[in-house]
Amino acid sequence: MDFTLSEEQTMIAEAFRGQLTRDVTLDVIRTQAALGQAGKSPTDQGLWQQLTEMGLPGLLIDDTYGGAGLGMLEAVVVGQELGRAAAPVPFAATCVMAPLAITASAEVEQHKTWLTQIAAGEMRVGVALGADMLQVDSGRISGHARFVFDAGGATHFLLETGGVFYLVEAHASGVYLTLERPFDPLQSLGHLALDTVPATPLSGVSVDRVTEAGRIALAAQTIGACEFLLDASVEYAADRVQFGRPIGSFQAIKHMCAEMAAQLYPAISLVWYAGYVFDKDAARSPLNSLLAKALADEAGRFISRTAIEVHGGMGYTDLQGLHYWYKRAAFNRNLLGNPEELRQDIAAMQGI
Amino acid sequence: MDFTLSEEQTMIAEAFRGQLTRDVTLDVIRTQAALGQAGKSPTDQGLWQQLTEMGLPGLLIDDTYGGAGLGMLEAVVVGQELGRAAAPVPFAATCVMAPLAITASAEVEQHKTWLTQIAAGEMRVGVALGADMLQVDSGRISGHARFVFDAGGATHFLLETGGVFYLVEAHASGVYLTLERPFDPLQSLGHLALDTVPATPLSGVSVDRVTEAGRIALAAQTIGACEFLLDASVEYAADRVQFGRPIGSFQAIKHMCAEMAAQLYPAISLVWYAGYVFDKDAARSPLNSLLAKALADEAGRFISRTAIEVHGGMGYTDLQGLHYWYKRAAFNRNLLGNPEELRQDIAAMQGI
Amino acid sequence: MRWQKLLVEHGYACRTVPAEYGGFGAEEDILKTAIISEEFFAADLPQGLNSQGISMLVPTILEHGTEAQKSAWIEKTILGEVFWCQGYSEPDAGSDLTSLKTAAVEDGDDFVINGQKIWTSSAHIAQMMFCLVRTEADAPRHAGISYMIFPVDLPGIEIRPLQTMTGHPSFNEVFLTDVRVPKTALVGDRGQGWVVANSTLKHERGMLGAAHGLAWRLSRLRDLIARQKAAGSLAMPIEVLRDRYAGLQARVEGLRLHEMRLVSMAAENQPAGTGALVCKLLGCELNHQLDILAMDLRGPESAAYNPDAELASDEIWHQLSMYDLGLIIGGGTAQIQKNIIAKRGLGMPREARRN
Amino acid sequence: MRWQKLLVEHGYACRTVPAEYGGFGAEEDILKTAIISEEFFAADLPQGLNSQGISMLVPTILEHGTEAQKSAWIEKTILGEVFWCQGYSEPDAGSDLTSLKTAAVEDGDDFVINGQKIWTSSAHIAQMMFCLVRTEADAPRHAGISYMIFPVDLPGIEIRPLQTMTGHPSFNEVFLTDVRVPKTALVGDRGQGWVVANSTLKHERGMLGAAHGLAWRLSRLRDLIARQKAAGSLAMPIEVLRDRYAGLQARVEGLRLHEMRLVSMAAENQPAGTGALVCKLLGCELNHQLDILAMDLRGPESAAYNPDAELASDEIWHQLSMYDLGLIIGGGTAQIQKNIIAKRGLGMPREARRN
Repeated sequence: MDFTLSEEQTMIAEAFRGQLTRDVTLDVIRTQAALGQAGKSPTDQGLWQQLTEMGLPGLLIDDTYGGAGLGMLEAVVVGQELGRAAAPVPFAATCVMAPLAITASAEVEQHKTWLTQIAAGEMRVGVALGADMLQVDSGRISGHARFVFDAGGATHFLLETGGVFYLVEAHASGVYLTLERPFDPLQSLGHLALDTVPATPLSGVSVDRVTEAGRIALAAQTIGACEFLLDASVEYAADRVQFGRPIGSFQAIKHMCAEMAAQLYPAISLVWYAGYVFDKDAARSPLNSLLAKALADEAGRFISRTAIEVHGGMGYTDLQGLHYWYKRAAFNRNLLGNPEELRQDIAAMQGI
Repeated sequence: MDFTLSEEQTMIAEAFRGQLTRDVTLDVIRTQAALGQAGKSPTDQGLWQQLTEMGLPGLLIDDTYGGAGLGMLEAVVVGQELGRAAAPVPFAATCVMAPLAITASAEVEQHKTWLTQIAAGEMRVGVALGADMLQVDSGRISGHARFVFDAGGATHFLLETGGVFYLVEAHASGVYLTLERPFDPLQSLGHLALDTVPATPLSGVSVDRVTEAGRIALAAQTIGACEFLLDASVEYAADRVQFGRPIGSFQAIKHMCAEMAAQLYPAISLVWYAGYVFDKDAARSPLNSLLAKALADEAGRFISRTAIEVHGGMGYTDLQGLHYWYKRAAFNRNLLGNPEELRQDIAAMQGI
Repeated sequence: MRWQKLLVEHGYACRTVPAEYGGFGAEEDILKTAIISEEFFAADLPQGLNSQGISMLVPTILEHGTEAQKSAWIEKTILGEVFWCQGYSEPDAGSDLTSLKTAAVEDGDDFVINGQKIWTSSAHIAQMMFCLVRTEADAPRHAGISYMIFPVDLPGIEIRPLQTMTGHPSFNEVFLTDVRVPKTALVGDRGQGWVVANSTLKHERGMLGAAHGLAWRLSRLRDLIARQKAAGSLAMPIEVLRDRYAGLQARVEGLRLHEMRLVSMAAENQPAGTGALVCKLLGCELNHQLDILAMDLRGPESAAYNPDAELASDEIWHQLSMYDLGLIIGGGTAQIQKNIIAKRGLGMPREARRN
Repeated sequence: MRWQKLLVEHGYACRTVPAEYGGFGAEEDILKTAIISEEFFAADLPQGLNSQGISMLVPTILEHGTEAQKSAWIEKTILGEVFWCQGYSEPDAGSDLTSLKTAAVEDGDDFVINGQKIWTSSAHIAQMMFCLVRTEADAPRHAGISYMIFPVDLPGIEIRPLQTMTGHPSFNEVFLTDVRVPKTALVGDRGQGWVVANSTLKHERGMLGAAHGLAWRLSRLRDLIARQKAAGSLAMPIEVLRDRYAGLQARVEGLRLHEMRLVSMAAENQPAGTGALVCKLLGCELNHQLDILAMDLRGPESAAYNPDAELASDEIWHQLSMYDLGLIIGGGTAQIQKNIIAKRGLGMPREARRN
């Protein structure tokens, strides 16, 4: 691996950044967050349409099915931009975990239909892993699943129980979805109740691989949010005047920003590398994805808190909207294992 | 409890501080440290004599036997002064643990002889707890004991094995003492090999109580060392000029000192309280002594490192001698349980 | 209200307010105050109102107010019949109050006030405001600031809730446009507002504030752990959790005893020195750390958020964590606190000033 | 020495030094340098000398030296036949080198030097010194500083070992009394010493330095844990240990990959920006944290100290922890590093200067 981004990867990042900077204003964020807070889907449909045209949901899907056929590192780079923008669109489940799971399944007919629909932005998939309150009987699934990612506006749900993935249609009878009020009001989290709903099993899909991919996708968004928070802090500190000079001229504020930078850079490199390794060196991917999410989560906690502190009272209000990025980092931390859990796995994996 | 020191306690502290300020110069420290580093006893005999006259070894010994008959809080206050001075004299074992153990033993004749000798500064006792490589047979003890505190210059050793304390004479035949090179070269730590040495058992002494007392005594020295390190840092920062002004005028240095103060004050209060509770509320003492040592150890690590940083390169050399206090805090941290072990006990004790 | 009246009558609240103004008239005795506070906490009894009016306005009026001001406001305030809000901070004067701009211009027997205040908590439920305004436009920094009290329903006063990260508008912006107040609104002399406002600080009970909230959080946390252990749903490894819990407990216990020591010192008229200055910094940080431990414990449950959660619910921790982060910033950020500890407490040299 | 000669001949060390001065004469290729470094590390082969002479003096002479200086010193230095020590810091010029006082006064064809240097590592084994002195007494700050090279056995030079907290005199004080050096000792122009010294910095390999030491510590630590687990003598609870180990491993791995990214960026001539500035801060801190974890693991064993411990021994951690604390301070304290990150990297406004 060349340890920095290729020209193509940089172009992808810049294209998404340009689009997101134009479209995801603080007004858009507030409007969609109000929906999310009310337990509705926070996805901005117009934005989703735009990003679909840029290839967002098809990033990891083979070009035979209308996707871009790119790799996890490209998905990381895009996820980072989504995090930087606090974009109100689904990502980890719909654009990463579901396409990978379906691609990995043995039934090629499934590939064709579903992947084509996902790449076209028409099929949106909420995903739940380790849903152990589900039972499957003669092709029908019943029970409960909590913490279903990207559940708002989903047309399908991909549910893993007992090591097997099942796809169900969101509009089938017997599907009851309640959206939680998520801590990040721009992402969505659902609670599903299922009553003998027809379910299509996917065979041969590795739960571990899908989990790794999900962790990397969450970490990518978190480091993107951190980049924004650092930039915003440096900028605010240059503008805000107290005691007759910009607060950024005070050593305390300077050092807070320096520490944010020091935590951010290694986390970015590690998350990129986890994306690279996921495709290129599957044997090292389990460890690397754990390390990457654990580090990104901790950087996220430190940087988001410190950014609020640099902004003082203004960071605590909604006036600058900083808390949306704070909440993205905190939300991601709690899903697919918090750092305390991940670190135990890291150590155990190495026989410690 | 009045949560601050009584007039008498303040007077004791001031008396010891005065004496130690006069006698424990950096030259004295260097001379004694050279002995300690060479694996010899670092005790300054003249100082020990002086402090004995002020009542140091008899602090906790009943006045019937020539002691001062004071309590653990007074011992804490004195230990704090010894730590503040980095004094090259034994404390935790000889002045706290041994007198308490002997006082608690059922045989009054032992009290009389030994306590009188300890109070007179003539009997110095190295102590080892949990020495599980010892066997006792027909009144004679054999085997090994590591980490014997205050072993240098000891006339006797008090060894606990299997819940029972035994006193042996240092000069008895079959006693082989090797002094370690201790990290704090002003304290001493020994390794004992014993070959059928006559041993007097002490009956009815609680190992837990002696352990609690030892922890409190170590914590007292640590907070004293921290007080010194903070004072020295503030003073150095006022004197040292770089970039045309005293480094103490830089916010970074200011905030480092402020954080030291913020960690120091609660640790002092908690250690004082542990001393008070040890005598006045034995049921709460196990928890309080754990909390006090855990907090003092962490304050010690943070404050000693930060003090070295404030002093820059000068802190790293022997020119200011700051490292003697750094080493006292680090040495104490490792004995009678480091904070990681203590915190597990704290939680377990409360059913967590 | 009745409870408050009972408390005041028996000297359990506002005990040092003179009887002529509706108080108990006791001598200042910080030790007794602390004991009462501990006992009420231990018995789980509400300790009566602790509004900004009682903690800040009443002592200020007692020290600097006119007889008319004392008679008019003290009794009503301590009985909870009148609520006050504070108008100190402005958008450009947060940590640095000396740069406040809200101006009061003399006009006959009145002042006419124009400007904007921010972080005005409880302005929406208050009847009265105590406020710092600039009466001498040209005076530098501290000079030229005056302390005034007036009703918040005067013409020209607009109160707008300020949305915060918790989802609750716990603060307000207050816009003042040609607000006319009589000169009798001044507390203390004109231009002495800085001195008047700062004199309140020594009455602040903040010193004793931290320990109860921390103890409450610790006990909630212990309860949460027990329930999660029982349900097998701990989201972090047990020893790591033990380690963090016990480490925080030691720090909380240290702070609690340190505060008790400060009370003892005050009771003996010993100067508190640096020790008194570290409490806010530590208390706020520890609250936040305890909140965060609870969130980590709850794992994926913490991905959901209920802004209307009850205080007794497990869903409250997120909100507390943000509220406590706000307190780390509010009333002097942690950085300002450290400056104060270093300068006032440790006597370290002042920073270079602007050229 | 022979190993070093072999390495240099095959271009595994000092590869960019021109062949005429005894080097391999390769183009600068930071990627190849990094690969060689990684391979040597993986194969556990010594990577040849990495003295201050090779890393700092040689590139400086190559850029600013006279032909005579190049011929005289470069080959001898890279082959390890001549060792150098650095004379930059002084007792009153630590973080702030512009305030250095050691003066070189012109006297015929010579300069006569008087002053004191400190933190001069390996002065006791060096034959030569590169040094910053003030040649223009009245010039302010940077101006008037010159860069000179001279033997350390000249009359008037006294080297005194400086005792440190580790118990090892790894640094020296160098006293210069009427030391006479010829004008040919100047490297670059008189008064340009600041520029000459700073130009070395861009050649510094520090960028790649951290990862190897960190990886070595991690692997030592893993080995220590395994042995302690086997012996049942872990001095801290296993999950707490796991948590700290894994957290540090993630940070080390992040820094390693970040450094590789910087190498890639340099290879593509991309500016490194802020990213390059965080390495020293992180590397030093992580080393210290790993040392401390090992000490905590050893529990009561860490109460003993052997200042003469072998690097391969478990007794080494104490010494490393102190040495690494020294590195946190040395070559710009962590505070200075943060200033640099904020100012040069993030472009934050400069501090208020003294009145």
